[in-house]
Amino acid sequence: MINKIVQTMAETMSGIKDDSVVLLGGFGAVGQPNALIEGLIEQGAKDLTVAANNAGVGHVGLARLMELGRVRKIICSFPRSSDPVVFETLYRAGKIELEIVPQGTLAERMRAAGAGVPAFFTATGVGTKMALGKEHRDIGGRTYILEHALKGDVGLVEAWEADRWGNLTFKQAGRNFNPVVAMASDLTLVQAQHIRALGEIDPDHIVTPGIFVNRVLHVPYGDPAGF
Amino acid sequence: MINKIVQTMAETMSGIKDDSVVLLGGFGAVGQPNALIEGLIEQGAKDLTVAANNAGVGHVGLARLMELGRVRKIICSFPRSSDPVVFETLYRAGKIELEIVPQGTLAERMRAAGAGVPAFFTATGVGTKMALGKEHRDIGGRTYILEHALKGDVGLVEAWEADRWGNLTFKQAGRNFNPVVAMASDLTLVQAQHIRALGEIDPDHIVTPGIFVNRVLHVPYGDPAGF
Amino acid sequence: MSATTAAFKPFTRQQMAQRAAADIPEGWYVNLGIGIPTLVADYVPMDREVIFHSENGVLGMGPAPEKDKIEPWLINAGKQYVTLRTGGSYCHHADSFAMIRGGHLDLCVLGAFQVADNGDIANWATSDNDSAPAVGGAMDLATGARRLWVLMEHTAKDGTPKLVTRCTYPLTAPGAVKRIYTNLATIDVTERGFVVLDIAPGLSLADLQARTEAKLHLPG
Amino acid sequence: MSATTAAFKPFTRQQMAQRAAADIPEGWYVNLGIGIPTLVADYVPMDREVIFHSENGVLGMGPAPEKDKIEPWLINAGKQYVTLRTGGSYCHHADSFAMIRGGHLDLCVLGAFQVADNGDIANWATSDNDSAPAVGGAMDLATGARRLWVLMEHTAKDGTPKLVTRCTYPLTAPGAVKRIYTNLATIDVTERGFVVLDIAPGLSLADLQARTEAKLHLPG
Repeated sequence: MINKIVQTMAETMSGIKDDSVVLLGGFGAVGQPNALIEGLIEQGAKDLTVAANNAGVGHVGLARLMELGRVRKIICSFPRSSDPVVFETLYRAGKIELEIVPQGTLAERMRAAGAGVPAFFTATGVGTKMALGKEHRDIGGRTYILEHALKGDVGLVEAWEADRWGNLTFKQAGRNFNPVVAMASDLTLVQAQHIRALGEIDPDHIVTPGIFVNRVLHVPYGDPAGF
Repeated sequence: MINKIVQTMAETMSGIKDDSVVLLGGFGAVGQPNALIEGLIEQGAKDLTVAANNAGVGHVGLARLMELGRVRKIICSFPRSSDPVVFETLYRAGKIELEIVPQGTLAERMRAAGAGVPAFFTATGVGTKMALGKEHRDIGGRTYILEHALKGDVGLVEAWEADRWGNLTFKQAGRNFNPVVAMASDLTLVQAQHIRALGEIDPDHIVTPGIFVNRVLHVPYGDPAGF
Repeated sequence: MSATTAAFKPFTRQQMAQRAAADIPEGWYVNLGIGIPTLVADYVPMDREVIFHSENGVLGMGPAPEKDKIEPWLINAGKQYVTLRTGGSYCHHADSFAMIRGGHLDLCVLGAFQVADNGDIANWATSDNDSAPAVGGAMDLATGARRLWVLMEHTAKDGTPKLVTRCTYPLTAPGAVKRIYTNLATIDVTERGFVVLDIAPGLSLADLQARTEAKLHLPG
Repeated sequence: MSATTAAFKPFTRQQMAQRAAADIPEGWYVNLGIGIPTLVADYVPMDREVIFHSENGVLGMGPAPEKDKIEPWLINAGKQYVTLRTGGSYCHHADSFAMIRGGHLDLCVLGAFQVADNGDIANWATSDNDSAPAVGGAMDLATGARRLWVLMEHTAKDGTPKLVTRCTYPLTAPGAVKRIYTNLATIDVTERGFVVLDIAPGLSLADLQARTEAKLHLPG
């Protein structure tokens, strides 16, 4: 019997190596896999490259991971937040590398990794400093730049429902980056608010099928709070 | 009040021009927009380029459109069928152009058109005659070829449910090419089995949002039959 | 500035938003950027159906909820609580940006630091040495939407013109802006450059030009 | 052929399918090509959960329905009626092929016209002048799945070897095949070339070699 549901955080996090590329779901506090990020802090992997929309708030979660010196590079679209002190301190001190990526390019690069597309052309960023050093090409009378897939060694995902095959649903705007992180990552780890019996989620309503999921941990934390 | 639901086939088909690229949803008989294809036959546009998974069966639908000499070119993955006589006769007589595309490349080219990606690299077809004349590139130690977006001037889609904003759901394997055809086409026309009141479809369960849909015609034809 | 400007009455932010809202027809799919552009939604009456999109996978966004009706899982790209209109839907980030980048939005309204009379927009970083530049979805929106309108103050706080001949701040997108709503005027960006559609009451064209780096034209 | 071959008993299609099915562990995501490969599913017991994928957006495909329980909207890529297992799901074509092309399938099993000992497979057209070649999803599957196995007759009907040193038919994918199940043997495709894992009862290696164009090796 396939059972992707694991019982402990240690089991969820097992096998994450130093130097991994870690993709994070979530947008603001909504759909953010906070428990898994705490688990990663506990687990100990270092020299990580972390891709997420933001670069952490306050001194918890991703900010804490950075503060502990475990993140070598951040790939994100928006490093500002209500309290970006950890990131900004490290960045000004030259202790963390930053790759700024337009939000849509970030999402599309992850989706590309999941779909077997190693590189694609896009108009976003043409004529701006995002295009510096990138291949340009005119196609059908418009100029585009080439962007590359962003594959995760590990993906951390927050879901609303999950079953033992790893099928997932998301709640409202909690969907955001989570499905693309799941498909882009070699090892996709999920924290789910609700565990459902197999078949309980309607086959037409499954958003991320289990083929993109490796392990599921039940984390019924309730509602997101604070950004 | 937005109302994408139209009452007649003539209204649904209005404005389709000669020389259009027409994308068809459907796989086999399932999810195939048969009524709209009949409507297109009636409407009269010619010199069409039609992209679909197959190239027609018997003497109805797409096969009939070809038989009437209205299709200049077929873009498909699988021109064979249980009764491909029309296509094969035209093809052998040199009266129709054929572009064979691997099925996944066909779907991805449509999705790319919908997502603003004019071209992308893929491994599918490398080392085969599909790669002839195409740009090759080594990325991360593997060889890929460049494929281009396939945009529709018109997309014909079959849906299970639709509302007046054009939000759609699909039934089981009836989903297939329909959502990518919808997003890839400038003018997306939908035949829907069921018209729902706005809000009746759960916002988490809408598969194709109305932003990808222009007109909806109520065609409650029942179950697909015959391939 | 000349004495004639003493009596003029700049448009308020609400008036700017109202002015832009009046130009949005029913049925358009619209993304409103963070900040002043968000106000535009307040001036589109609910019975004129305009479908608002938010980058984080919300299509058909409605107004802010009453305090006791907040849905903690329903935020917009500015991370404010919002509502979903009847007919709205959710999608993931790649699908949401496919709507933007695939040219499916009729309109995007953004704030800006500078707009040049060739349509260039700079709205994400004020210098090339910004300590941690944050672009978010601005480049995708500016490049991908069918039309880009800008809602901003006509000049910076120190009086420096924001409507320029060439952006000095890092670009968000070249040649993208179609129309600008400021506290002093509404201006189209055309082949000829900036064309003034209307001016704040009491302000002369000469006075508007004095606050604008690039040449202003009249319609026709 | 030599006299020693008179007594041998080729594997039936069912035995070939059974042999392949025995090699599929629980938890694998598997796409079975049209034709003989489809039979493989019949020999995976329901309590060994293997998740079958069909190109047309069906994940978790179950066996053919009883006649009176056909779901007219539920077909596989071969356009046969199928069922959906508990836990299965539907998706659209681009998502379905993302599973294939993104390397998410553990295994694909295809039929073939020819397989070369470098792993090349030809299974979609028998000549470069095929009147209307039909590739379907074969190239995506052969290229995208983590492993490609082939299930086919060992020789063509006229006795021509199908396990060759170089495919003469148009390729589906280069260097893709990892294992071949034929009516005469099971063969791995390795760095050394073809390695024979087992042979049909009564058939000698020499006789198998006589029916195979490329050199056969023994394991180790």
